[in-house]
Amino acid sequence: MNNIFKIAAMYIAAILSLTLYANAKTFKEKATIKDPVLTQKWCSVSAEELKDTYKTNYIVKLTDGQTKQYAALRFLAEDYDAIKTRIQEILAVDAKSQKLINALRAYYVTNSKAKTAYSKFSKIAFEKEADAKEFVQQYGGDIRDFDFTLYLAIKDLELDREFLKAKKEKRYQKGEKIYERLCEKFDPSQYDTLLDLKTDIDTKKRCGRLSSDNLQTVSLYLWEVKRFGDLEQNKNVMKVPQDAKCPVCGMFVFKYPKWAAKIVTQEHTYYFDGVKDLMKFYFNPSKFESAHKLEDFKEIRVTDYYTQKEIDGKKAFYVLHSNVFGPMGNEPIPFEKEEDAKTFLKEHYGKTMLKFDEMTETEVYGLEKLDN
Amino acid sequence: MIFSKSLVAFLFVEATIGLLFIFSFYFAYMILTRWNFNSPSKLQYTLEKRDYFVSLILYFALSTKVVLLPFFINLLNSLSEKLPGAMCAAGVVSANEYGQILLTLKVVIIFISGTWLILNAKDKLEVNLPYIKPRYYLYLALFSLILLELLIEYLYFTNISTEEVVLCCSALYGMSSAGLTLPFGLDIYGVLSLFYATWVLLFLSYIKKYLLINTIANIFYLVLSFYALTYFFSTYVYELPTHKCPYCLFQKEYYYVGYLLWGSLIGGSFYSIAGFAVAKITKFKTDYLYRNSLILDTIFIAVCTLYVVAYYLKNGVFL
Amino acid sequence: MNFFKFASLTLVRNLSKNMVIFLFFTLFIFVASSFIFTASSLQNSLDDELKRQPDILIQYKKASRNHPIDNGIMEEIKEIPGVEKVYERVFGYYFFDTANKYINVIGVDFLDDEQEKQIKHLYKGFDLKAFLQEDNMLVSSAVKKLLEQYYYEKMFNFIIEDEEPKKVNIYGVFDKKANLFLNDSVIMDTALAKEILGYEENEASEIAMIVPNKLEIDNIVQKLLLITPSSKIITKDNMFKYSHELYDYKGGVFLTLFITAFLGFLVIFYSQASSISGAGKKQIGILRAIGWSINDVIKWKMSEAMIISFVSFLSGVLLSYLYIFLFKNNIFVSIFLGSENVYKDIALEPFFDINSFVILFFITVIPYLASTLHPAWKSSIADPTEAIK
Amino acid sequence: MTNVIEIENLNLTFSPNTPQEFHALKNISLSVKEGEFCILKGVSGSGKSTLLSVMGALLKPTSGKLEVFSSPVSKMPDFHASTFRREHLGFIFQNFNLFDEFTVLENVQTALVPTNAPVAHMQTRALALLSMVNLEKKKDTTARNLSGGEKQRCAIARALINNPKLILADEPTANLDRKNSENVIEILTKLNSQGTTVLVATHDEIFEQMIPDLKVIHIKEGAIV
Repeated sequence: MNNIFKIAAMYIAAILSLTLYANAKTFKEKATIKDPVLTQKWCSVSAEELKDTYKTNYIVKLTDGQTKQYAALRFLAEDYDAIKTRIQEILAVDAKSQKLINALRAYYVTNSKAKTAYSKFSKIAFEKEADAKEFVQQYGGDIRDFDFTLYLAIKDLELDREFLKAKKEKRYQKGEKIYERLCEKFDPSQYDTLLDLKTDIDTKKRCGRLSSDNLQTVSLYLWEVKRFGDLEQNKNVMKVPQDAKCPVCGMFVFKYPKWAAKIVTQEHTYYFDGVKDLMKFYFNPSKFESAHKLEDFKEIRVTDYYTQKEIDGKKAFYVLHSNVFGPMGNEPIPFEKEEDAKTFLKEHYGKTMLKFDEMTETEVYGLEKLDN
Repeated sequence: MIFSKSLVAFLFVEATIGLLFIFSFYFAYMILTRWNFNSPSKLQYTLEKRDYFVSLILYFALSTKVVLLPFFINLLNSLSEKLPGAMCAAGVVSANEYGQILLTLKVVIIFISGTWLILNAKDKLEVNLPYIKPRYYLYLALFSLILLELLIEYLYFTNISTEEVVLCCSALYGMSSAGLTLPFGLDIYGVLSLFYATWVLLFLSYIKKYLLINTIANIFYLVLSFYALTYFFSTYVYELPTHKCPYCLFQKEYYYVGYLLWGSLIGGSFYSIAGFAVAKITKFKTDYLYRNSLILDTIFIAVCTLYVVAYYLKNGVFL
Repeated sequence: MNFFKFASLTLVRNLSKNMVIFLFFTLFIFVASSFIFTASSLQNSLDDELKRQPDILIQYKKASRNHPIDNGIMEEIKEIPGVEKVYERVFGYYFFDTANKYINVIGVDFLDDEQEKQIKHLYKGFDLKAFLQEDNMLVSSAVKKLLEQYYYEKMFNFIIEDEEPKKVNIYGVFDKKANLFLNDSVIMDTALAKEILGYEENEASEIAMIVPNKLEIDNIVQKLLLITPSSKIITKDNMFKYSHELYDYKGGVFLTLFITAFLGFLVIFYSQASSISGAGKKQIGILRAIGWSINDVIKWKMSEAMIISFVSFLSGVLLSYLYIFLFKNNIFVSIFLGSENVYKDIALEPFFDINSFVILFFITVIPYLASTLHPAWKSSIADPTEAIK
Repeated sequence: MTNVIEIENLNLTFSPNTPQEFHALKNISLSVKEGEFCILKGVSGSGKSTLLSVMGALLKPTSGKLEVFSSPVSKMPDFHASTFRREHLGFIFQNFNLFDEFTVLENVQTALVPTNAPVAHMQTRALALLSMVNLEKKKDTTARNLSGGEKQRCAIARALINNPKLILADEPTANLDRKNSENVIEILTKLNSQGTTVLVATHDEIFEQMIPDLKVIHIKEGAIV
């Protein structure tokens, strides 16, 4: 019996992984030829290592004789407004032969299933139409000309920025650490571009010896965070005093840090061992011998289920009637991101997802019924 | 099959006791069939001496079993580490159909061997050993139970699979179990009031010396206590309204209070039942046994109540 | 005077007669408890180490051997809700040819908070900036000694196939109390470790991840299976379980052997105790004549047995505690860790595991007492007229 | 006056119905009255020790009636027989039968071990008896290092620890010189004068020489003559 389950689980996993594989075939963008043409080491916009995504590289020759090289079309698009009047020639890399070709005459495969590093929707250039067609056969997608592809790239910029943002954010903390521990202190706002900043750090050895990855990390941190102040440190685990008791059920809250929540008023902070108790209190403070009114509740903080960090309770998303139980049984389970809440809802058989304002007292007390 | 240090040691000690019993069985058999107190024969004197050996073995077996019972509980708790899904002994006990039987059997064996020893002491006080026959019939019962226990232990431990997922206590007793299964169709407050009422009955029947009523009430008390402890008092020990389990009480996090609670409860029932049995078989007064029983039962109810009161005093609310 | 006092007097006044059994018993306890002390101390250190480990590890096995894993999957894993951090780990054995020993090379990203936390306890007063400026490594005191034997005082040349030897400076030595599982290890930056171990840039020994909410681990494992179906996924719980099982299994096997040996001892003891000497019979005759009952004699004999077993038990345990935790590199450590690649510089952390000693008590004292039941009874019923004749 | 010991038609056969069958006691009938000083005379092997053992409930007779202080001691199970022995009888032996490795004080207290008497009580009682037998100064001496006379006095103190009403002595003077024998007999007569019944198995003439109103029972080959 046991084995049947095992086999079934493995079978399902295998099928799922096959479909997943078909859906998102990774397309290796890294240069595989011996001497890729690099007019510079790093991308003019993102300062990323160019050879890592050489197959999607672009080189723009300007009328003043200057050249700029970009890691991908999306960075060219980002820079397009600044350079569009001065363009002399645009060269793209043929994804097949990895030779430089005239971008304007190339064939572009857009909207395929191939994943690239910097863009949510890949746009891959080919010199010969036959190569493009072959690629479409493998990955799907449409064949377009340069103008339309550039138009698409500009249109997709917002989405791409969003796409990269999440990845970048995880690097900031490390960037901060590198800066604090390894670098001499200097003002990052003195540079015009990220590339200048990175080049300066590298040539002047401002951070000593660094791996290329770490160099990029610290540059990104300085450019995108440090220039505007220090890294926000509010993403912390909620601190619960040892003697704080939940005013609703009377249990010590520090014993259940996974579920801790609090309401802050002018005079007092109430701690709860779950959002359910917090909501009970919130809707009817007088029932729990509190003189506070609804409008006294300045701030509501809850613990995000996935990250276990303290988040703003009023902006959070709550999943109800899932199969995950807190210390008080069924709980509204808080998430900072709507996407996370939706994933959780699906995976843990939740019934509803509500925002803070959408929750009602009956809904909260309804969690205690055993008939779910 | 599951394998661990504690298990090896446990089975070894159990086997040792079993071996001693088999060793003593021949003597016991001879006493049962050949006993004739008035005969001045050498055989009779030998049998009298052999009686000492049997009682020595029983004394040893009982003391070992009493020490071994908490060790067994601890063993079950530690085995829960190896079973997927189990958080405490609850899952291990329910891993197959023998677990519950084995636990019950262990308690029954302790009850019988304890009664045997009290009977033995009373017997030795008489000049003509008048209770030797009932003692050895009881021995026969005990002997077969010990062998049965060994068999069930073997079946139990060899039939625990380390791959099959067992139920955790929350699934067996808690929130997500298929509804509370309380006896007599009562709700938990019904059980509680009955529980306290039974204690009053115990107290009164002891004062008034209605011993039969006291013993019956004690058995009733044992059953009610199981439900009251599992579904009500344990939540105050865990300080968690959703955590209902009779086994987690034995864990370190709760200061091993389970040993005190279950120990006093089982001890209380034992003294009452032994008191009744001894009074029936011999002419001795067994008031002191009933007194011990009442003391232990009272300790149990007091500790349980204290948890609730302490929680209320500390937190100002009930769970 | 009670039975215990009386028994202790009879034992002490006849010390020479009881010495053999006492010594044997103590020796047995000594061996067994040395084994237990070593095992539980190692287990405890391992548990401590495991606590610092990440919540989930992914390894790639080929023919059950660890194989480099493509770190490209990290990007996908990062997207899983509930995963806070994903990082690669690099480690492997470097064969130090001249010494014919293996050195465990561990790569650590010192700039990552999580990984720094895992090794923080190893060193104090460490200048990260200086360390990263050049190819540096931290070595264990045992490795330091080994390298010194071959005149590598300040640096070591790692031989890499088809390439120049890689010169790595010895930056420092782990603190004395460093974990004994790192006894044969050196720690360096991940990139350097990859170079020395011959890993490609996109390869790692394993992928580790941090999951803040432990309730989600099982769920995440399911998703990881979708991403890399052929990999081995190990959760922290698995690691604990596996290590406990391993030690418990080893312990169980040892215990079974021990019990067998101990039974042999008991048989010898039993046959010796069953034959009551003339003097013994006379002693009992006197006691019976002055009013001792059969039961009283049994009580006395059992008290003697208890004193012998308790005293032997305690002295055996005490002696082994002193031996195991005061003497470095005792034989039991070698038995456990194997002496092949262990550099002789191991001191165990004192640790006392009560449960193991309850077990030891059960399998020695109780059988011993059981084996004295029959001799005690037999001597108690000896003919009391012996004393009068 | 009541009979302390009453024996009628007592028989004891060792290994009955075997080639080694041996009739140790044959049809013995006798009685000892309270307060009597009585000696059982006979050569070695005549059965006097065996008879003492039977009276002390250490040996079970094959048949016949035996009552000591009106209790059927031979019918008692061990627990009662031992208690009876402890509470009513004091045994004195030819070889003193002390625990050689124990001190005098410890030897005397040995008989009290099963009673669970409080330590202080044991101590005072033992010391009082030692002073009676004039052995107070040697209380911490190991029994091995005592002279024969001292050993026997120590043994008497031990026999008296429970204040017995009947003393059974088996050749108490056989291993002693004249002076020590006299000493022992003096103690015994002193006890006798305080109301203790004394029964001595001996072939030593000294008893008849020293004690005027002595009851003498002769025993030969297991039978009273």
